[in-house]
Amino acid sequence: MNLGYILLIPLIPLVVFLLLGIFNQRIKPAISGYIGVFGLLVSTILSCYAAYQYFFVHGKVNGVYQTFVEKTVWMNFSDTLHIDMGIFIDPISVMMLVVVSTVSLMVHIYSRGYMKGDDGYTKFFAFLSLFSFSMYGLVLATNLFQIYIFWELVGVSSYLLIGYYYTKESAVAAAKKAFIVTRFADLGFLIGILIMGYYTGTYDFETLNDPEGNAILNWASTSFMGLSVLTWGLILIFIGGAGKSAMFPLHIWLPDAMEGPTPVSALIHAATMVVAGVFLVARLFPMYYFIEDGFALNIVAFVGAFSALFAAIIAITQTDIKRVLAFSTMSQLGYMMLALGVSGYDGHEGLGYMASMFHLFTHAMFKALLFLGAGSVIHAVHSNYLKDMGGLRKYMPITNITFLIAALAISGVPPFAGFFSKDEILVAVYEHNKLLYFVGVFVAGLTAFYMFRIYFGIFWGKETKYEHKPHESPISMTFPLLFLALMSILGGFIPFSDFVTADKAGFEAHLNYPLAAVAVVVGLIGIVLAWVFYKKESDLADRLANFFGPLYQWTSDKFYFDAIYLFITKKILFKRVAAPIAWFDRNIVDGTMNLIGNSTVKTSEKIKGMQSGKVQDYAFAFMAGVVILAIVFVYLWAE
Amino acid sequence: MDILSLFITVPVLTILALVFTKGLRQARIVSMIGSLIQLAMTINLVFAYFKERDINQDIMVFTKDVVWFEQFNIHYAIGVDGISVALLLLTAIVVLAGVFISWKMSDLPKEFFISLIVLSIGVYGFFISLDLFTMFVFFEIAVIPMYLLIGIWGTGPREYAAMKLTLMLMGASAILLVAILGIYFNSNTDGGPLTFNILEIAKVNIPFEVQKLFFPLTFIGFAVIGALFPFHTWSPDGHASAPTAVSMLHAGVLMKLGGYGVFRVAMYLLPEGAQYWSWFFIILAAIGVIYGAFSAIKQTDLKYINAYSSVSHLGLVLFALLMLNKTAWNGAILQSLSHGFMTALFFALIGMIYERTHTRDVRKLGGLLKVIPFISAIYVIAGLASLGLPGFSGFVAEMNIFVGAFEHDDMFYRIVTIVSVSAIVVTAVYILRVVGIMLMGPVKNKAFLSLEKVTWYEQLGILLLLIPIVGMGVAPLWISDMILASLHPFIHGVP
Amino acid sequence: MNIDSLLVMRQEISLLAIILLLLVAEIFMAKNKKHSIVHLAIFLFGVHTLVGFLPLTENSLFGGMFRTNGLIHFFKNVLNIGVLILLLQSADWLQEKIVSQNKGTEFFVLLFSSLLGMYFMISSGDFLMFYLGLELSTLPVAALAAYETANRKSSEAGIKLILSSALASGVSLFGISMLYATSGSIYFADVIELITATQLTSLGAILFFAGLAFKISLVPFHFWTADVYQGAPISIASYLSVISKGAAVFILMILLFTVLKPLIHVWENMIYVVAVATMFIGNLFALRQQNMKRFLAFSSIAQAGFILLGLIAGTQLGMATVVYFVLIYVFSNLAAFGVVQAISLQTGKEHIKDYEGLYRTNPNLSLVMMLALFSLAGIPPVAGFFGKFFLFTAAASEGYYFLVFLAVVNVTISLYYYLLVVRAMFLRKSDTPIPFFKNKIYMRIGLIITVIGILILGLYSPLYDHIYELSGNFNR
Amino acid sequence: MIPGISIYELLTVTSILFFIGVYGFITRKNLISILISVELILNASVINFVVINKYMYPDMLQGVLFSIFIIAVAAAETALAVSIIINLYRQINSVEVKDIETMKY
Repeated sequence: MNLGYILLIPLIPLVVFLLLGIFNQRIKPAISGYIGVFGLLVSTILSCYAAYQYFFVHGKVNGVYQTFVEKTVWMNFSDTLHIDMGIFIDPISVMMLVVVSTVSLMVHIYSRGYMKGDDGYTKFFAFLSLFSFSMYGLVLATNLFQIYIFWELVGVSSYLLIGYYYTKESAVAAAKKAFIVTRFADLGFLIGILIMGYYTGTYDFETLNDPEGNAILNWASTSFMGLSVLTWGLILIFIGGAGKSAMFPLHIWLPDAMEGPTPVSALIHAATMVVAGVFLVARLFPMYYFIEDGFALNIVAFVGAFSALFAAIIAITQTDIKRVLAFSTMSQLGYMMLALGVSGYDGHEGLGYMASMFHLFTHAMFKALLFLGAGSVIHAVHSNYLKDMGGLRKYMPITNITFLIAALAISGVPPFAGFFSKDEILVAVYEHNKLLYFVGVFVAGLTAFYMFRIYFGIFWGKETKYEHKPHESPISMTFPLLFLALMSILGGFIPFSDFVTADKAGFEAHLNYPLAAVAVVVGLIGIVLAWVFYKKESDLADRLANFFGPLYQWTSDKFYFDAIYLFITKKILFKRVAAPIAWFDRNIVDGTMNLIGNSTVKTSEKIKGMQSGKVQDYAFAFMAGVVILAIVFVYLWAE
Repeated sequence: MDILSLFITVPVLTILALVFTKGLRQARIVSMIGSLIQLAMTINLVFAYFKERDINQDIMVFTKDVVWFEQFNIHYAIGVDGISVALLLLTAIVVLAGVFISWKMSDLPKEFFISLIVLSIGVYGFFISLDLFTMFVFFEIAVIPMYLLIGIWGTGPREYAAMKLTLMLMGASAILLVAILGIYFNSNTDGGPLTFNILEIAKVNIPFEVQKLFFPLTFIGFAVIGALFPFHTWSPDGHASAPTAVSMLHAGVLMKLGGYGVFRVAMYLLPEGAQYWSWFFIILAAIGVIYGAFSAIKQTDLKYINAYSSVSHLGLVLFALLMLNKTAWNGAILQSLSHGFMTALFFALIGMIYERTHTRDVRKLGGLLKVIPFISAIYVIAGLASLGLPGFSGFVAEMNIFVGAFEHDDMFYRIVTIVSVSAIVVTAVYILRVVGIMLMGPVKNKAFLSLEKVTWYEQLGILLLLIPIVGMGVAPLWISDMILASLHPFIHGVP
Repeated sequence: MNIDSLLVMRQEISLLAIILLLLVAEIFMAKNKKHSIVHLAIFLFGVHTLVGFLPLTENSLFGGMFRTNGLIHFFKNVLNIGVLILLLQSADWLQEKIVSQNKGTEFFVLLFSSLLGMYFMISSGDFLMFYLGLELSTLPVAALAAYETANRKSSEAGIKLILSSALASGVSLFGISMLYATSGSIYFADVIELITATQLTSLGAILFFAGLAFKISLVPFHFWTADVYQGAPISIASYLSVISKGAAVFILMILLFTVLKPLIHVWENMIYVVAVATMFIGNLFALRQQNMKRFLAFSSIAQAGFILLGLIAGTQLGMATVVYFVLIYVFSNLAAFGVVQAISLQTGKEHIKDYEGLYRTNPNLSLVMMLALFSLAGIPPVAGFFGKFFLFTAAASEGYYFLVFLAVVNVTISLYYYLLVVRAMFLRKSDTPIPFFKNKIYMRIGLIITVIGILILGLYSPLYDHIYELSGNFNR
Repeated sequence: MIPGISIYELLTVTSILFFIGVYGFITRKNLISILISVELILNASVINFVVINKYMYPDMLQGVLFSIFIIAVAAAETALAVSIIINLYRQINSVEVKDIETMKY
């Protein structure tokens, strides 16, 4: 299949970025907005065409989706190791192309309304394009190093976009935090790559993932501290993924990242970048599955499950709607990880894998929708906090409807998209590990609860006094809402199991009615509870909060993780490490050097008495010298 | 006049021309033209080199050998391989940028530019010479002008800084002298004549005992100027006191002499000594990498921050050299180049900021992104480049170093590697700290609101440095292959 | 013994002729024309220097008491050039201070006779000739040191020099007598044959060495140096530090390499110790000097310590490098002293502090000074670097790596104090700098010659090769 | 050639003489007496030469000649020294060695 035009998909945003970046000052905002949108539009069309071509025309050869690779050497390390740049076409990358394109396009359109009148409008679109480019590069990566490169690039564009309001201290801090935390995770990723490269002699996904390949067959050849070195490598790589996907305990940057403009949160911190971690694990899935019988994979599963639960609990108590959404994102990502973690490889075994990808797809749609909805609300009331909202449904109907759809979707209520993907996940987990299954179900309930908590809080509940009447957002913002709402409704009916599976063969997925029923019931319970607590204003919620007391406090303070990290960085690293080192350098190392110099000068000061000016002393020294030399060299040293 | 000797003669002519100039205007024009010619020659050399390579597979090409002191068998022997070509390119660019940056050097301009060019002569000569003696001569020629440059045109405790820098570097070169003599008098173990010629010495195998004795001297002698811990303390003070252009040249080019010398002399002539000692020096280098990064976190003076980051980055160069394999060496050279460009760019920007705000204290600065967007934006880019972001030269170099270092078969080395890799996080911390405090946030000082915009010569200087950084970062293949190809012969001594 | 064999002593004879001529001229010169004696003397000596370059056959006279060969002849030329530069540099001083007191002629007579003494000393073939040359070269200088009769310091310098040198020559005579006792001859040729490494000869050698070490001002025989340099007229100080030191080094080298060769295992260790002591003491004292003359005195002591690195090799290589270094040292030190003299003559200032901001008022003088100091410190590309490097090479060729290491440590120390002067001239700004002044023609020529020497001598390699060949004469 | 007295006694005497001279040089307060001590040192070596010549190498006169020259030179030396001392005396009215320590360190 011809991949030439796929190359254009990442390149167009890059061109747009350079265009807008370099002529930042000279381009009129309106124009730059159009340029950005147009660029993305082209990319989107191409992606969809590529998807059509791949899934329905060329992709499948005797029942198995082929992998198409186009690559060229970018840099040589040694005769064997080298970094390639290229495009890697297989089901998940094509699927990701579609996801990224659609969401990104929607966000572009949305931003034209949301960011209107902001100075740095052009800059904003430049950064968005940069991000889209990096994200495309990431999903199309052909080898570990290429993915790492774009991994870093999405990281930096996220940094730039979070810090977009750079005059706000909090935004700057958040951006810094996001970058450094993910950077720390990437350290693990990098070391993992080094290990892979050293022990397998290649970075290529094709070679690494080949079930008959050397990497997978001889994983046991070298071991370190009881585990195969490759397992260590995979674990380290997963740390990288966990950092990007805000898995516990590297999640702390995600809530703060909400300092960025809302469209950014929708695009980067809900739909696309944060799923990169999931994508990474999926990309290396065969290795995770086969090496050491999926030891690393189990870690993925448990981390995912825990994060899902952890985040869901915190989400209940947050009052900043964007933060609620942030934690919900984290929780859903946990779901995806969990699904991957419990998945098998071939045939129906690979249900979890499929489900995870499916959920990634649907989640992208409805979470983006949620964020954009929240954005339009915030745009209307100029605040992030629930207390400033309420009863908005009559002011902004479209937002209301779309938000409701999204909420239903995420709560897994049929027939919305979330229902199908979540159901698949739960089935997969159920087949693998009952405990995790219950966790999953519980989280599903919590999800429904907190989601409707904010839904009711925003659109129903008592009306707060608005200094100026909120109004529905302009078409440029509502159109994306509607479109995404549509996707959240229809998305579920895509027969994912035919397209995206671990062994690329595809299988017949069918609803597991009892489990589905359970999930739905739990979801509904959550909604009902939320309805009881928050539909009409009542002090039930507060009473409940008081009932839990300290526990509630903990959760609303996110279990003090920020505090812990702050302690480690500020108190330990800065005060206990950096400061002493700086002191040591100035006083000990530099001191020694100065000491050498000063002591020389001092010595010369001390011995000046020798030159006494008395000719007789000179004569004495003269004779003494002679005598000493004589004694030493005539008697002592004479051989 | 062969293509390489021109690299010495053109600057000399420039100096002669400078002697007859009057005032700043003429001086800067003349030196600009001089360094422009030099840059043109370098670019020409790059192409000439590729053409020559196709037909000539010697270790060194464009070689020229003139007997100088017959009794000692001292020759004026010059020649280049891919590595020296790359470093010459670095030098030419940085020098030209330096001239642009010191466009407004009002105090004793003529003398300033003359000393600058003298320094560059030393560097050019060092990179092209194949004879230990001439190499040493050029080394000292490159170092000594620093005293005047810092002492006369510097700021702050300039006399102290200049004296410290000069003495430490000359002390190192003195140690180096002993080592060179030691190598010289053992260069005839296979019965040939004593020689200073590197290529000749490389052919004979110097006895292991001798290598064991002289490798540390050679290594330290060169590594001090490469800011090896704990001999790096001249660099922060020196950089802080030096005028902008000098900091650029010094950090950008002069400190590279260390890595290059270690590679060309210590590693190439004393490979077994290197084997024997690497574990020890690798620890020092690794300490330097981490330690420099951490010290940079606590600094408040921009130049100090940059100086310590240089300690960290150049520690990485020595670290890679000691790993004794091609990939790491390639990384070391690339790191030298990329650090050269980046740190020069940093110092240029710091100079501009200092000129405008009259302070280098980050705590006093803030919100510059709003008032001088161009400079600040470039500063952000430079920062991202130096924390090793893909798409910039730093990433390419560091990846080579880490991959290469990890290729080492000894577990100890790989663990040390992992330790030093963690520096990339610390680097991110101190870079983003500065960016956060200085460029972002609200404008701290009302006076900043009326800062003058960037001027054309400043922009030229910046672009000169930025283009190679991005170029190397986006398309590293040609340069890294050029270096790799030149590394083949050097690997021989290294098991 | 015919007349043309007497021409072996050509240089001595012509110098003697000049001395007599000057005396005669003194008689027939009108009172008001006295100052022209300076021009005359410089002219005559210039001619003498040029004539000196004519080739001279290797030969010996008076049964070997007097001998000459290529190297000796070359070295005499070096001394000539040095003295010529010295005269050029001190011409103005003579005109203003000395001739006015009507003591011009004596100055030249004393100076030239001292030089004559050195000629005899370095081409001496036996201990008697050597002793006579030594004394003849020392005594007039003592007189010259005390030449500014009105100046107390000058007399003090004179008396210190004469007493110390008397002691020194006494000691070395005692040593010579011991050597004579063991060998039974005072002719070098015979001594070489007969001498053996007994305790008596070693003792004699050491005593004898002390006498010469005094003239070279090696530690611990150096104490007179600083005081005498400070007190004596600058031109005399520079004469002591350059010419007489050079001559003494040369003869010491020849005696060690030829006559005392059998005792090598004694004197090489001794020189090792003395060299280390000299370098360290000289440098440590130079660190804290404020008076330029004292400063240069100690720096010259340190330089003497470096010279010993060449001596210790005891080979043709060592000999060549020593001569080469002395040649370069002559130019470098004369340049430094020349600048000091020029400034002192114009303003009477001799402190390093007074030099602050010199570059901004007198750039050329400061540049000359900087070149001279860099040459002394051994910074390429000026000549001093090559001199030092080759000395170290010579020492290393015999395996004295540690000594070389100590030497380079000292090079670094010395760099520090040389840079102190550079700092004063270039870095510092002063409220009361030395005002701009133009030098007279003689001084300018003198300085220019030294500068050319400093710049060329190192880079021009055939010179060294020539010296190396010549020094083969002694190592046949 | 003095009968009954071997070279050793004589050489001992000269050595003693030498060190007396040195001692005098170091301890005397007066420049003139320091000068005298110098003479002692020189004379010690003069006697040395003569004695060695006479006792060990009687067939040649090198030592004796040498001693004559030494005496001559010593005279010149003394003359010069004395003249300088006189000049010094003119300025400071003293020939004490402690008065010539203005230049030190």
